[in-house]
Amino acid sequence: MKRFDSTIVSIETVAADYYQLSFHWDAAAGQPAPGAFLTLLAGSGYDPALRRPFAFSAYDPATAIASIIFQKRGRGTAWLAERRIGDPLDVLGPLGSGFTLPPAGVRPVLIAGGIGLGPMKYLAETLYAAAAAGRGEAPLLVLGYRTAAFVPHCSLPEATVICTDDGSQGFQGTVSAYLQQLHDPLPLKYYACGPAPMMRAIDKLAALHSPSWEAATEQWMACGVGACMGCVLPFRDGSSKRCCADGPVFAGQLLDWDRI
Amino acid sequence: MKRFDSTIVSIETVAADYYQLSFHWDAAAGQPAPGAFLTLLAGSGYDPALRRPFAFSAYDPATAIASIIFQKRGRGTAWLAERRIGDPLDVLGPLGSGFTLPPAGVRPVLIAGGIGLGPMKYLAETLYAAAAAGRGEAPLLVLGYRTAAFVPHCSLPEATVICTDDGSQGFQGTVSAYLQQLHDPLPLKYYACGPAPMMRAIDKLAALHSPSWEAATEQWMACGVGACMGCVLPFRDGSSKRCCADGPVFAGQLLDWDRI
Amino acid sequence: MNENIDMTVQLGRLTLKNPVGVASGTFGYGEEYSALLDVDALGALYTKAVTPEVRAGNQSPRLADTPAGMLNSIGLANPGLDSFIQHKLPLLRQRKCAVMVNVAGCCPEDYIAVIERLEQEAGIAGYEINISCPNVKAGGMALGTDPAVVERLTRQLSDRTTAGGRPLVVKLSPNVTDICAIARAAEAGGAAALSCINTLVGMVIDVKQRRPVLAMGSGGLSGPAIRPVGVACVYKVSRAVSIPVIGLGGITNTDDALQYFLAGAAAIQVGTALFTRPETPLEILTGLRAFMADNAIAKISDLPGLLQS
Amino acid sequence: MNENIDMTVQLGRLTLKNPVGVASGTFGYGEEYSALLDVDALGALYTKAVTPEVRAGNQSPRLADTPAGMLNSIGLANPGLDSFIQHKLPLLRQRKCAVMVNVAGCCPEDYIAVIERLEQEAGIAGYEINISCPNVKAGGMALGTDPAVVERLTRQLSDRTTAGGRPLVVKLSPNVTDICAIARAAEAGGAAALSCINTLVGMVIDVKQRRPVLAMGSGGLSGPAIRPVGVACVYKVSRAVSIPVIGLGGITNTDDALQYFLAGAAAIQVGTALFTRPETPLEILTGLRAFMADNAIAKISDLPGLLQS
Ligand SMILES: Cc1cc2nc3c(=O)[nH]c(=O)nc-3n(C[C@H](O)[C@H](O)[C@H](O)COP(=O)(O)OP(=O)(O)OC[C@H]3O[C@@H](n4cnc5c(N)ncnc54)[C@H](O)[C@@H]3O)c2cc1C
Ligand SMILES: Cc1cc2nc3c(=O)[nH]c(=O)nc-3n(C[C@H](O)[C@H](O)[C@H](O)COP(=O)(O)OP(=O)(O)OC[C@H]3O[C@@H](n4cnc5c(N)ncnc54)[C@H](O)[C@@H]3O)c2cc1C
Ligand SMILES: Cc1cc2nc3c(=O)[nH]c(=O)nc-3n(C[C@H](O)[C@H](O)[C@H](O)COP(=O)(O)O)c2cc1C
Ligand SMILES: Cc1cc2nc3c(=O)[nH]c(=O)nc-3n(C[C@H](O)[C@H](O)[C@H](O)COP(=O)(O)O)c2cc1C
Ligand code: FES
Ligand code: FES
Repeated sequence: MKRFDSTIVSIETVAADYYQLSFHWDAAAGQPAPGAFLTLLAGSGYDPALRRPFAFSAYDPATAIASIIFQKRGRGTAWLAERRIGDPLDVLGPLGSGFTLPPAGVRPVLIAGGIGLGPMKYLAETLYAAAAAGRGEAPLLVLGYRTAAFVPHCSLPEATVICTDDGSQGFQGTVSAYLQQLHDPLPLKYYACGPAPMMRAIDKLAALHSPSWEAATEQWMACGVGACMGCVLPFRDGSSKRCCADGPVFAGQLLDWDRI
Repeated sequence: MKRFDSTIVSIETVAADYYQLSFHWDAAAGQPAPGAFLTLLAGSGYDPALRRPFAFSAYDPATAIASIIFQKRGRGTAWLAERRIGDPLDVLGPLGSGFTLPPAGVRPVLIAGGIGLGPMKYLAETLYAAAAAGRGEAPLLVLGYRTAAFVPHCSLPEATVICTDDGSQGFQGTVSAYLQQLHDPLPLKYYACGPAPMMRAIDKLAALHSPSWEAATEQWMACGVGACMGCVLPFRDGSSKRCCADGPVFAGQLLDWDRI
Repeated sequence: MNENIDMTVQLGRLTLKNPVGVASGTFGYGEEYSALLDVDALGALYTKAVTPEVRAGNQSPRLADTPAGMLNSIGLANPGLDSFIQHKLPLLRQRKCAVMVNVAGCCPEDYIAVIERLEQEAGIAGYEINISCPNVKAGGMALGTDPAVVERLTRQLSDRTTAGGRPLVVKLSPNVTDICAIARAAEAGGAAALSCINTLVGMVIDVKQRRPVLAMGSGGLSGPAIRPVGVACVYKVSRAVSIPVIGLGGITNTDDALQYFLAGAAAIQVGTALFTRPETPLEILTGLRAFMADNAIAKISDLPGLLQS
Repeated sequence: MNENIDMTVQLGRLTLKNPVGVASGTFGYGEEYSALLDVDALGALYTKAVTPEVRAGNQSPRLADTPAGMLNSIGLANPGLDSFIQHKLPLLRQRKCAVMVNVAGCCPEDYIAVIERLEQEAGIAGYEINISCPNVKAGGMALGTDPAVVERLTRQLSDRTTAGGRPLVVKLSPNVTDICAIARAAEAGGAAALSCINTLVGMVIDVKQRRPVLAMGSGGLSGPAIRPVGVACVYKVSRAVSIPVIGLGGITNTDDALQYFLAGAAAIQVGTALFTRPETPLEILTGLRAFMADNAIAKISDLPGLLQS
């Protein structure tokens, strides 16, 4: 974990209002795992004062280049979207715990909606590489969009299933609808990241198909390192945990999705 | 007077921490006179919230390109210094009253220190053009700097006198020292813009050599149009006037320089 | 634009044609900005303070830049009551927007003098009583912080304005322990509406020169920086009283204005944002209409009811 | 770096090795940030609040972004006194900076319980009494706004700490009409120092969702936006009392810190700026030393005297 001044290597649009941003990583900060995140200063002064958190969408140890995929939503991401190659970038990370890999013989099913794409893409690529090296099963990546126009045109693993609500590309229907009809000889383990309604639906399906699953969560953050207690999420047992330091990846079945 | 979205045509360093910035002028705003100013948004959001005032250093009616010369001092001018050709610029102007031209047979002596260069350069070029057209006398432009390294390398009228404290370029001494030994067959009229200590010195000299003179003044501004009463300057008769709307050019002998 | 949208706001017996006003002290007496925006399109114009006597205001510098905001220590610089009537009112009378005269002073007699005299003049829609100016030691601050004093002053003034039908708007300061107590006191004294908030007390020190940037030392903090404070005050005050609350403090765009309406405001004012972008009030007016059309909201007065809790 | 510069600060009988601390609630109990800055180099570490019982704090969302600042409604989320002593204090004891425990509660008994118990534990340099937390209805706000209550509480606590020699620092809220009255009350009650300021009350409304961003509705405003308010408070308070004042609110760099020292502060704390740039406190420490060396200032305690007026 380190705060450092980086430089932008590339920035490109991958779908309407979605950007892929790559920048130099400081090896002294440690290697980011799939599911971990970083925070960026999203302005040139102290407005905004709060850093913005993003999940890693890729990390290449050979070149020490890290990437995120982000959506333009408010003033911070609007500022980021205007950056150009060579611009400075104030980076803090890696932060948070990553995903745990599934036991042998279990099929990892990676489910992403919206800005959930980044962490799932990184996890998928990591699992593919592991499977290719004989460690674990190849993952299945399931992505949900409203319509074909929103499907990002960045490199995706071959076995990716695209679901569109209107059927304009891939499977017609939601990711849940796809998962409901999915048949796999192997037991499944869900990994999911996406908007709250999707996560609630996944939680219901997981009870049937993947009793233990992993959710990459989001919560407004200030420190990002566990100090401010700002980012807690509610759990079914009534407790709460910090998204940044205790997560952002949690056992999905433990979270109280009705209160998120 | 108009607020409009402009585009930067050029931006270049003219001395250590001094920049010359040119941008498209909206003709519907009206033509800026020497001594008038404009305000710029010096950030991308509302931090800073206050626009920054700058005097025109040039205006070319043929191309409708306006220029300023500014010094990097704080956060607003630091932001401006990072702009590039083609970047947008939020402009409001022209504001304030300009200089009045001297009567025939009177030599205009234009004195500038530091950021006073911009308005004096514009006035000098206007007076040269007028003199060339047979209206009025050619001006004498006197610029003061600590040392040669600070002398701006932008185009300057031929008859410009550079004074340096250390004598590394031109006349050795302050502008006041130069003015004290200046001999001209014509009666003089001073026009001055610069830091307060210089203006106080000019005021003393003017009492001897230019009983009526014109000062381009500065004061922190909020509205720039006369509405907020924020920018008043003290006068010898005990009254006060708004720098932005009643000035920024005032009869120098009326201002209370000891309280500025 | 949907013509069926009702943008009118009721302040006592006064109807404002729309809820967007410009804040006292940031718009002079309406002359200076007329080249930059259509003053007649505003719902209301709140003038710079008027006091019985001419006032030069404080020493310069009177302005300082702060993070996402500014400080001012103008003081109550104004030409005085007579000159206001002679030189400013004639032009103001021709405006098609409601002219709300901001009234200030050092003691209750000052306020009474201004109001009694202005009650005889045509072309004024109402009064905004500045009991909260943090800049004049003898006046504003002391008057605006004690509920009993506020109630008495408001009653003295409302006794003199009720017959004429011009609403008395009392402008509240956030620099108090319990703004709701002051709000209730003003309501009890007969205020037709409240405006909320005036500036916060602040100071900036010039580290190089080793002295406060403002000649006065401290001044009033305004602009986006204080918007969360203003929204919180409007939320509390609008629940503490049953008269309309006019929200202001750091409004720069339609979303900011909507925050105030959802918090409970009946109308809003734009101050510091005029300095950044003079066209802001009219952009907000357009934005509010568009928001209401898109969300099928018929009346601006429906907005406060839409807040979920 | 000039080794003759005296950076020490005296708070009652406690000497801080330098004037730069980290603010309560922004630095946890000193563990989380240790990878990002050298905690031992700080002058003081003010812990997150400690209450007698464990507290979960408020519902999420507890944070909101504001212009040049932020809102928080963490509440007094903390593991409680026993767990603090068992799990947090052992690590804190090993720190080479002064550990100031921030104490909070709902009633005087809560504060007394925490202090009496902690007086028996080694490794604590002093206490910061949070009478000003605007988030817990029953506690902070009510206690910190009445001078008589503040004086009584401070006396009850100072009676229990004076023998041990640990200074009692009372932390003031800016959400009051007269902060100097509260400051004088704390001084009269035996406070060794004051810290100034806690957050301002603020609210942000999510216009799309039509509800406050914070689950609690309102929260505490901090960051650069409030710096002018903090500087003004320190200026006033340091002139109203003769005990040291610790300044905080929106400090992001050496110049901001110098504003507070020139305003009258004996020491400072960095809060929200840690979130933006974690290394801020140590950069300020280096910057202060450089400023003092450049200006031939021998003691940090000389700074307040340098303000021109
Ligand atoms: C651990 C973590 C990982 C994330 N990974 C990604 C990612 O890979 N790609 C991506 O595009 N986004 C990601 N986000 C969300 C991203 O941080 C926000 O979209 C961003 O901060 C918005 O900033 P803004 O200034 O543009 O928007 P603002 O103007 O601040 O807000 C715009 C909208 O975004 C929401 N928002 C802002 N910050 C957060 C937040 N921290 N968590 C949830 N909602 C927020 C607000 O509620 C608001 O509706 C992640 C968030 C977290 C906590
Ligand atoms: C009518 C007028 C014409 C001007 N013309 C020019 C010009 O042609 N070229 C140029 O470089 N500058 C000019 N200035 C000054 C210029 O406006 C300031 O340097 C600029 O606003 C500083 O902004 P900043 O954010 O960089 O500095 P800040 O961080 O805001 O301040 C840095 C320093 O600049 C001083 N300063 C800031 N604003 C003003 C101001 N309005 N008046 C006086 N001092 C100020 C502050 O006291 C401070 O010491 C003019 C000012 C006025 C009022
Ligand atoms: C330069 C300036 C002058 C002001 N003068 C007055 C005044 O005379 N009377 C008054 O009631 N409020 C005055 N105010 C306060 C504003 O009307 C308003 O309450 C405050 O600035 C908050 O709104 P804003 O953030 O939109 O500016 C003044 C504010 C500024 C910035
Ligand atoms: C997330 C957060 C939590 C806080 N928790 C506490 C607390 O527990 N006790 C306390 O006295 N102050 C608390 N504060 C207030 C800060 O200590 C400080 O007074 C305030 O934030 C102003 O300083 P700043 O602008 O540098 O952050 C908290 C502030 C923040 C931002
Ligand atoms: S963001 Fe501070 S604890 Fe998670
Ligand atoms: S800047 Fe507002 S009156 Fe001059």
